[in-house]
Amino acid sequence: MDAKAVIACRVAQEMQDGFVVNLGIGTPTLVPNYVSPEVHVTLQSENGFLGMGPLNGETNANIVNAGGQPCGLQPGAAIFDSALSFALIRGGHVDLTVLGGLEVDQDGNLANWMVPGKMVPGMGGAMDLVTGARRVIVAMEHCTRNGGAKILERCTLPLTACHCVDLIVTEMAVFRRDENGLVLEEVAPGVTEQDVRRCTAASYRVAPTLREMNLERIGARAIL
Amino acid sequence: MDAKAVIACRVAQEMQDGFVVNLGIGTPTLVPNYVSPEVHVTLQSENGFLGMGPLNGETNANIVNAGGQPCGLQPGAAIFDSALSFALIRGGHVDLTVLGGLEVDQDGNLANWMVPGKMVPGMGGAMDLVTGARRVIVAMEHCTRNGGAKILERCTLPLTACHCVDLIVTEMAVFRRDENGLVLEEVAPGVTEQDVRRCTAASYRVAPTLREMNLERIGARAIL
Amino acid sequence: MKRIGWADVGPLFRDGMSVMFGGFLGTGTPAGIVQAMCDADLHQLTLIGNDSGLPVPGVSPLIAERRVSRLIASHIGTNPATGKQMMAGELDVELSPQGTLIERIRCGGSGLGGFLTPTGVGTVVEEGKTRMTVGGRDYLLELPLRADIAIIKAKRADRLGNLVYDRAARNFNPLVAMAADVVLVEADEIVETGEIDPDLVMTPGVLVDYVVLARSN
Amino acid sequence: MKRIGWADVGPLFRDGMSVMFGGFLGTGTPAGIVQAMCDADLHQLTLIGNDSGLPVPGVSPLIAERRVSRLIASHIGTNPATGKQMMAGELDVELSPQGTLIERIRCGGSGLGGFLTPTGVGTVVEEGKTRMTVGGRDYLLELPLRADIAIIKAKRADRLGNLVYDRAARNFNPLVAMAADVVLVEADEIVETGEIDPDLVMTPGVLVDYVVLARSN
Repeated sequence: MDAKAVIACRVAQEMQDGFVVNLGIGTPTLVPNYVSPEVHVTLQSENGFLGMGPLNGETNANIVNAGGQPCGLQPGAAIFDSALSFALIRGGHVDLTVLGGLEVDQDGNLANWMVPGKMVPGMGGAMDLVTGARRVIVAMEHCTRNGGAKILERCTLPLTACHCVDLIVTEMAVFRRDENGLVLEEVAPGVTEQDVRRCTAASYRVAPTLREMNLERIGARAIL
Repeated sequence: MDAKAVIACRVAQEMQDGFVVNLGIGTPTLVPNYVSPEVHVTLQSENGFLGMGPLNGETNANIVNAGGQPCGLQPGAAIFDSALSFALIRGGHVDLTVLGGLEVDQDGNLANWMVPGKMVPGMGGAMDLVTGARRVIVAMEHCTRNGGAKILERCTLPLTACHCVDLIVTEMAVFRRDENGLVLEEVAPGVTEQDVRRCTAASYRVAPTLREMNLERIGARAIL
Repeated sequence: MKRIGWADVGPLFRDGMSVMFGGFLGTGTPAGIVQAMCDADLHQLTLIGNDSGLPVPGVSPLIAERRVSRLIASHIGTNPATGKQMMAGELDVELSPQGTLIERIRCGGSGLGGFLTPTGVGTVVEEGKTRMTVGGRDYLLELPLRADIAIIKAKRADRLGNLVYDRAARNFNPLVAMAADVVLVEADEIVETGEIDPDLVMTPGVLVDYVVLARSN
Repeated sequence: MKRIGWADVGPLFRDGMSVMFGGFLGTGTPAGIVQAMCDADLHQLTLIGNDSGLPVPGVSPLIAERRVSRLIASHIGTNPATGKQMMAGELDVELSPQGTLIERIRCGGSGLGGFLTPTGVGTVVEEGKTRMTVGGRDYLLELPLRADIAIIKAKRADRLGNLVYDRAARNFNPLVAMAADVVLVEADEIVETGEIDPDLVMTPGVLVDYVVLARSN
């Protein structure tokens, strides 16, 4: 089972009808593929519009997403300048943002924008998004390529923001953060609580209602 | 000779081609009548547009000046919200503002928005205008109705802003303010330096080039 | 966005609410909503907006009927009833310079904690505020404003709530639309989604909760 | 506004100038002006804008030709040359969160002395900045940005310099147009005064000093 698909499929279940959502580049952009057709969300693109949609027909050089890639506009889209775009983001007018992560720690701190000496791309809009959006989901693979933990007691990389993460979705597990720290709420099919423990370097509680992730829509999508 | 006409006619000579100008209510609104036809200024209205013009033809309930009165739009006018309007004003994008005054003092302080216990209309946009416009002209009658001085050593009424006035134009005189204080530069036809001295309670210097106000265009207008 | 009828407007309000309104001397203020608020017999309202109305009525009916206990505005001079109630101690008025007021509203809607403005330095506006020197110039720290509900006048709304304003009736409206928990719009026209070009939307529909069609329609 | 030809563009610039540009990953950046700047053999420029270009070139030719000694941006990851020059100590890069960067530019154009944002609190962005607590929440005081010249890409300009932008090419352009001493616009089309409805003007012409017609026209 493709890790990215599992993550996107599970994140899609967090979408609620009417939500304004900003999706970071990478895995988060796969999320719309798995959203139930009854749930209508409006996608915000931080380069300046609401109502981002898939490319439909010809590309327009001036209709690009925040990764600079051609995209489409939904009927009823609205375009604006960057100051208004970030006024919307910081002002709590975005219900949910989904971003990738390099590290998340048990206090909900997130590091996802630089690796000193190696990768300094800049934070772009990430710091504003995780600070301003009403809800922040980190969607990332559970471990590094070398098998190291990314969910830590304390982030080692420069932070994107403090205490900002509400939900962590990986291909192994779902952690919710409450005022006391992280709570393991779901494990992927075939993954045990012990598997998660082995791959996670943070303290966390296990929810009494611990359950298996619902990945039905992965199948639904495979059929399409 | 009508005091308001003298003031407006003299202020009109301060307009330069290409200037963006905001005119306060009252006497300042008469200024455009006296501006030379070779000098094109763009009038800003702080309720949200550039390119204010005289009423031409029918009134539109949504095209009103900052006094709430119907006005017109020049070709090439631009309309915007109040945040941009005051960004323009505070940001130095307005070359000149002309406002009335209750008191001006020798340090260039202006009081023109309230008389405690009597008149508390609110400052509206006046404080922003005199703080942000590149040049501030106070256009007012030289004395109060009771003959009291309005150009003072120190303002007694609550201030609109400190050190903001660049030029004072009355029906008797023109004072320029430099870093050392007020300088009497012009007197109206038939007014002597002594007349001005008697009606002015501020210290000021007399310019070695003291001259008579040029009011030719009052005549020109009378002919029209 | 939910399209509602006039009967649904009054119940959106409660006594003691803070209400932010668009409009400049009444132009751009939603007259039908103001009337519905009067009809709903509301009391102890806080109003936040540029002025208290007139020559176009604006919010002046709410002042006249003494529904307002607190007003934050830049100008009250065109509506003598406001000054009279203020002098009599019946109405608490906070005056804010117009540029500062609209920027405080923008701040409240933009997730900012305040801003530094040179306007008001050395005047009574400075009282109770922090003065800061940055780059050799003095500024006042002004704080954000938000409200429980915003009332907006638009020329046109689509079914998603995207708004277009007409001429100088725009003024405070687009900013007020960002700074309240609930946003209620009176529109002269409601069109199908897609009829407003995305480049020409002045307030994105995601900011709008309710739209009511203006009565003259 | 003065309409100029391409030969007049280069002479508007000088070595060491600060140049603010519109555009997001190159979309909305005036490519012709960037080319004219390369041709003018300028050096030691400071660039201020969202990013250093690519996939659309944007300002990347200026980086590639090493005309830039300082860059203030939110993102440089799409243009590897920027990181390489930065690591080699040839290019000084100040990274600012995107929302903070655009607000600093707005501040610079609006006569404000700074603003309080929650973005960056507790991160390296906080270094050297004042942290303030307002209403129980922590904020950073961020300061205004201005430049000697702004370069803008517009879809349409009229003869007074009123501008309209196309789709997502708007981005930083309207803000950059307010925050520089000289504003230079590359427009795809120049129309007669009055052909742009006043309600649809996105940047008022009084902000614009020079307009040059884009070469593809």
